[in-house]
Amino acid sequence: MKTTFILSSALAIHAAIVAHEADIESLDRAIGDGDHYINIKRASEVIAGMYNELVPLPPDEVLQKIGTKLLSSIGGASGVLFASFFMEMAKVAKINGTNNKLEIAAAFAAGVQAIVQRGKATVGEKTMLDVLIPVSTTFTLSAAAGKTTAEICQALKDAADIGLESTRAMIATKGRAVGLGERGIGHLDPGAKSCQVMIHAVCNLILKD
Amino acid sequence: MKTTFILSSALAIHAAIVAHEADIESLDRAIGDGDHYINIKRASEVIAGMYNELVPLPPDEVLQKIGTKLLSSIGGASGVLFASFFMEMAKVAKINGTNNKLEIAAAFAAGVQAIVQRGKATVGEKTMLDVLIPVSTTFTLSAAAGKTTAEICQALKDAADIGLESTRAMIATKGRAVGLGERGIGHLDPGAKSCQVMIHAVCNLILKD
Amino acid sequence: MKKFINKVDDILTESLSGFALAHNDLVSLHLDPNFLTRKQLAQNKVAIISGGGSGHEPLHAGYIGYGMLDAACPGHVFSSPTPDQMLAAAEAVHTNKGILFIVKNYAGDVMNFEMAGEMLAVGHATVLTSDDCAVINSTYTTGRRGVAGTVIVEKCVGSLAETGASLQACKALGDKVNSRTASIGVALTSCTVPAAGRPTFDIGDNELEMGVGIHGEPGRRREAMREADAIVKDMIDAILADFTSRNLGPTKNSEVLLLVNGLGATPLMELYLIYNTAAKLLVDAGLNVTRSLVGNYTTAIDMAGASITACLLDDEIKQHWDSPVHTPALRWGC
Amino acid sequence: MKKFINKVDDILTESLSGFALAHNDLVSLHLDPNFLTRKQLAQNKVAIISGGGSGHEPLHAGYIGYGMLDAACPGHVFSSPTPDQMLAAAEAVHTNKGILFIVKNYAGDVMNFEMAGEMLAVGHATVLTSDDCAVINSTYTTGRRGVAGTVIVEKCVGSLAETGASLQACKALGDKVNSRTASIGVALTSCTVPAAGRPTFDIGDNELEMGVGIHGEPGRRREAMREADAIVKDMIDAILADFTSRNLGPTKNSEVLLLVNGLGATPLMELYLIYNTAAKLLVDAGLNVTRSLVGNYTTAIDMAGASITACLLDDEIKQHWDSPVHTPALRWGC
Ligand SMILES: Nc1ncnc2c1ncn2[C@@H]1O[C@H](COP(=O)(O)OP(=O)(O)O)[C@@H](O)[C@H]1O
Ligand SMILES: Nc1ncnc2c1ncn2[C@@H]1O[C@H](COP(=O)(O)OP(=O)(O)O)[C@@H](O)[C@H]1O
Ligand SMILES: [Mg+2]
Ligand SMILES: [Mg+2]
Ligand SMILES: [Mg+2]
Ligand SMILES: [Mg+2]
Repeated sequence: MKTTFILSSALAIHAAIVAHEADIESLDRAIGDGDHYINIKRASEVIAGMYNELVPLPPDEVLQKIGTKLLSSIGGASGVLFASFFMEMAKVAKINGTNNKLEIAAAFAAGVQAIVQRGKATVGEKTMLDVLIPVSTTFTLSAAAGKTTAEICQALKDAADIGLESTRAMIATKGRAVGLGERGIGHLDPGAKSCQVMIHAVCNLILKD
Repeated sequence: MKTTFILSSALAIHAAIVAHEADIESLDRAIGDGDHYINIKRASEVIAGMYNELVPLPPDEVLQKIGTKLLSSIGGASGVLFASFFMEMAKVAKINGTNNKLEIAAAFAAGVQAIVQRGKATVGEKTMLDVLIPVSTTFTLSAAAGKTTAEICQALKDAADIGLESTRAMIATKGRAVGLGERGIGHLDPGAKSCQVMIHAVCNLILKD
Repeated sequence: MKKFINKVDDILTESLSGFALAHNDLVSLHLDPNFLTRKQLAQNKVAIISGGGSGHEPLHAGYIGYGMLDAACPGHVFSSPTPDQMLAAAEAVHTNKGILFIVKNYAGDVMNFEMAGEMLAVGHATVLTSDDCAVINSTYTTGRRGVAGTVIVEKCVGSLAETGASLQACKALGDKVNSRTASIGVALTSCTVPAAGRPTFDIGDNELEMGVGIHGEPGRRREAMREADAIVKDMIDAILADFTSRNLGPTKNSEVLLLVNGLGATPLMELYLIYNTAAKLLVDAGLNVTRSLVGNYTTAIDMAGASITACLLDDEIKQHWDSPVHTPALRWGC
Repeated sequence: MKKFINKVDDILTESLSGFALAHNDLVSLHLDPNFLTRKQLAQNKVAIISGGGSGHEPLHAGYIGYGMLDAACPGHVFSSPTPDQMLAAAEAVHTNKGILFIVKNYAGDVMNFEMAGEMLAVGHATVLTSDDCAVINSTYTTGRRGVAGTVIVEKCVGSLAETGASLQACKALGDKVNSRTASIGVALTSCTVPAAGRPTFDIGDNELEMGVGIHGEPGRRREAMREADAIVKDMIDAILADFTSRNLGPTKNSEVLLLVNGLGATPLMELYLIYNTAAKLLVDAGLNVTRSLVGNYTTAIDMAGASITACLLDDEIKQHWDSPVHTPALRWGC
């Protein structure tokens, strides 16, 4: 991974989150406590605000700093989970990274694994992992299969969409929506939605290049 | 005064108050604390509920019982003032009253005087007295001048209307509306309004007979 | 109107019963006529009795107990209690030292307490509280309202009475505290009198009522909603101007008690934010904020809004504010 | 949204500053990372630290002081605090006896406290509170929420810690109190997260949300508004069913602490009315209500609504509930 890639992804994510305010916000109001958009926007703003500080740094330090910063400034479930994601990616990322797909896929998988470990959830519990796990698997497999960048990006976006949509029928067994039981059925998970938005944002950025 | 006259007046007043709920209620919400209609309705209900108990009693006892009951069950400014009104009338009313106009006018004047004494207000302070004092004066004068019942009733209704309307331009210097200062200008006084409604109710009752 | 009630007519009795049940170590409830007394009646002291319309909870029944009130008479919502209530309360709690009524200055309350006083055989006096400085023009100040400052008066007088002080001394302290106290309130929403079933006044989403009364009476003016600091500045300015107009100073380093009071529906988070600004403004004005109280102490049913009260302290007032108190709503030192 | 605020981003700091100023005899505020501690740090006792999203005031900072918490970490409104806050608080207050975290059971809070725990050199343990019995189906009870019962846990554990008890003993008591406590809330209106600027959920003029969470999370069901007695009956039934399903009895004459908690915008008059009905229903069920608390103790910002909490007492819990406490929001016995 390269620092420029991380930072331009961060900016693209920030823009996409803001553009999807209405969708994301309404979901956490429906089955959570209404702050997921606020948390996620604050997080992406915080990262955007670190741009100048991060630009000269190698990718592992960038990821580590992002993770630590998120850990100490966002709070909530998503704050600590995304922080864990970045802090774990930092461990795997090479100091002088390339934009090698397998390398990035491995780092992504490590990050997702950190979320699994911290939150003790898995696919099917109506969380962000219902997007992140299938996206990660698709990424690893399609990179290994030597797919083109465009093919991979399209596959990731599709996986994210399907993963997101799968949360609609689920009864939450992790996170704040657990309290709802069956009343949550029919609503998408807010964390899954924001992850889908972020995956799209990064893939679209790559596709545009 | 006769017991039957007092009691049929009370019932007529009760009906008239309820019929004017909207007018009376909105006035105390505008320049008071919003409860004048509730107080006055509760008072007229309480009296209506005493009907069977009062029917066999002489007029002075009826007035005394009404006053005492109002004193202990209504509260607020209007409760104690109307209680004073009835308790004072009771002192003046004859045990075996007639429907003599001068006698009734004198009792009414005594009642109004009790309100003046209890509340230390006079004409021009934006209170019920802006209706009651001119009505009382008109009553005494027109009864002394030998006017017919119909003439007196009409004169009393006119005096009540004029008195009520006069409160519109006033700045309150007694009662809860004092706090408003000039903001009260343009609003009628709720106590003046309910008194005007009661005067009309009793006069109309007499005119119908 | 959405409230936790059964029948509108039963609210008061049911709520008072719950209050008496929850605090059955401290208070006794008597119904018809309604009044509450301390569980353990005090001996050989001036009996302090307050009362007023309901809807201002915890005022007054919440202040019954050691170091504060001996009895309270709750009226209907926003309607003063009636003389028979005061007479029954007086009968229940008076000792040989006389009775002090603490009455908020509203025509209805004043007249009903006056009437009770006239019927009362026992020696008595009355402290009228009139701390609300919302009304500017002094010609109208006969009608100056008693609001949250009443809590300070009740606390201090209650403390003094506990020492066995005379009726005259208790009244003098009450009058002094009142004369050194100024309050002003602001409403963001109207209250709803349950029996009326709808808000007392209409107020726009971008409006506030400056100088509102604790019964939802209109105040100084209706104005555009602004940021908290600007609102609080106007309130503190009004209080300071009131002190000045009453020749109370404030002189440099005067000590002050600052009470930020919620009107019913405003959360503590906002009350503390108001306190933060108010305290700083008082300090900027050269005052020394040495006593504080923040919370819902004199409410207007379910109104969103707050009032600010400042009381200029002296050694006597400080001593009686600090002394132990043990009531359902105010407790310290024991 | 009409609130007493300046900039939405400054609410927390300004409110905390006001809180620290108003209670500068009791607490010290540290900013960035945000935490509050007792003014006089305690010696030689287990340090009790709690924390959680803001918006539940007086929880948790209002419970800092003798006999209760040593420190509290406030997060953003409805967002758990972050590990650096807990670490800084731990650093400030720990003695040689270890640290007990009291954490309401929400994914965000649990994970952030866990992370802090992993980074912490000092010995520590955690009590997770999970008193909310709104969710019926036991398959979901991993997510059972911590609500107003947390106050009882903090009070009792705080009392035990004051005696010099071990970390293990404090944790055991906290777990025990939690295991004997059940709560359920009901909302009449939504709360409004200031940064969101609009109500979290829509609710009709004739609806209530039964089993609502203290963050406005949906509850058991949306239902038609009814009279208070009927609402309270459903709540007490839910609590009793929860006790039964946890094999806690209730047996005849079990003593119970009844807490009727306002969610922010519901006046005391209604809370006492609820208390009245709730207490009677518990007595009807053969229980003995011997301890009470009524007021705003664990709020949901500005929500109109209330929760009922019952804690099955034993001698140990009673002793620690009754012992002296001196905090901004809870004070007795000293
Ligand atoms: N244990 C968990 N594992 C993975 N994701 C989780 C877990 N708990 C919560 N989440 C995710 O976090 C999202 C909520 O985030 P957010 O609203 O920011 O935090 P909070 O729930 O603390 O208010 C949920 O929609 C869900 O996707
Ligand atoms: N001192 C007074 N003298 C005469 N009438 C008064 C006085 N004070 C108040 N009133 C009358 O009482 C009316 C208000 O009555 P009400 O709303 O029932 O009582 P409250 O003001 O206690 O809520 C006013 O509109 C006014 O007419
Ligand atoms: Mg959330
Ligand atoms: Mg009125
Ligand atoms: Mg009234
Ligand atoms: Mg949250």
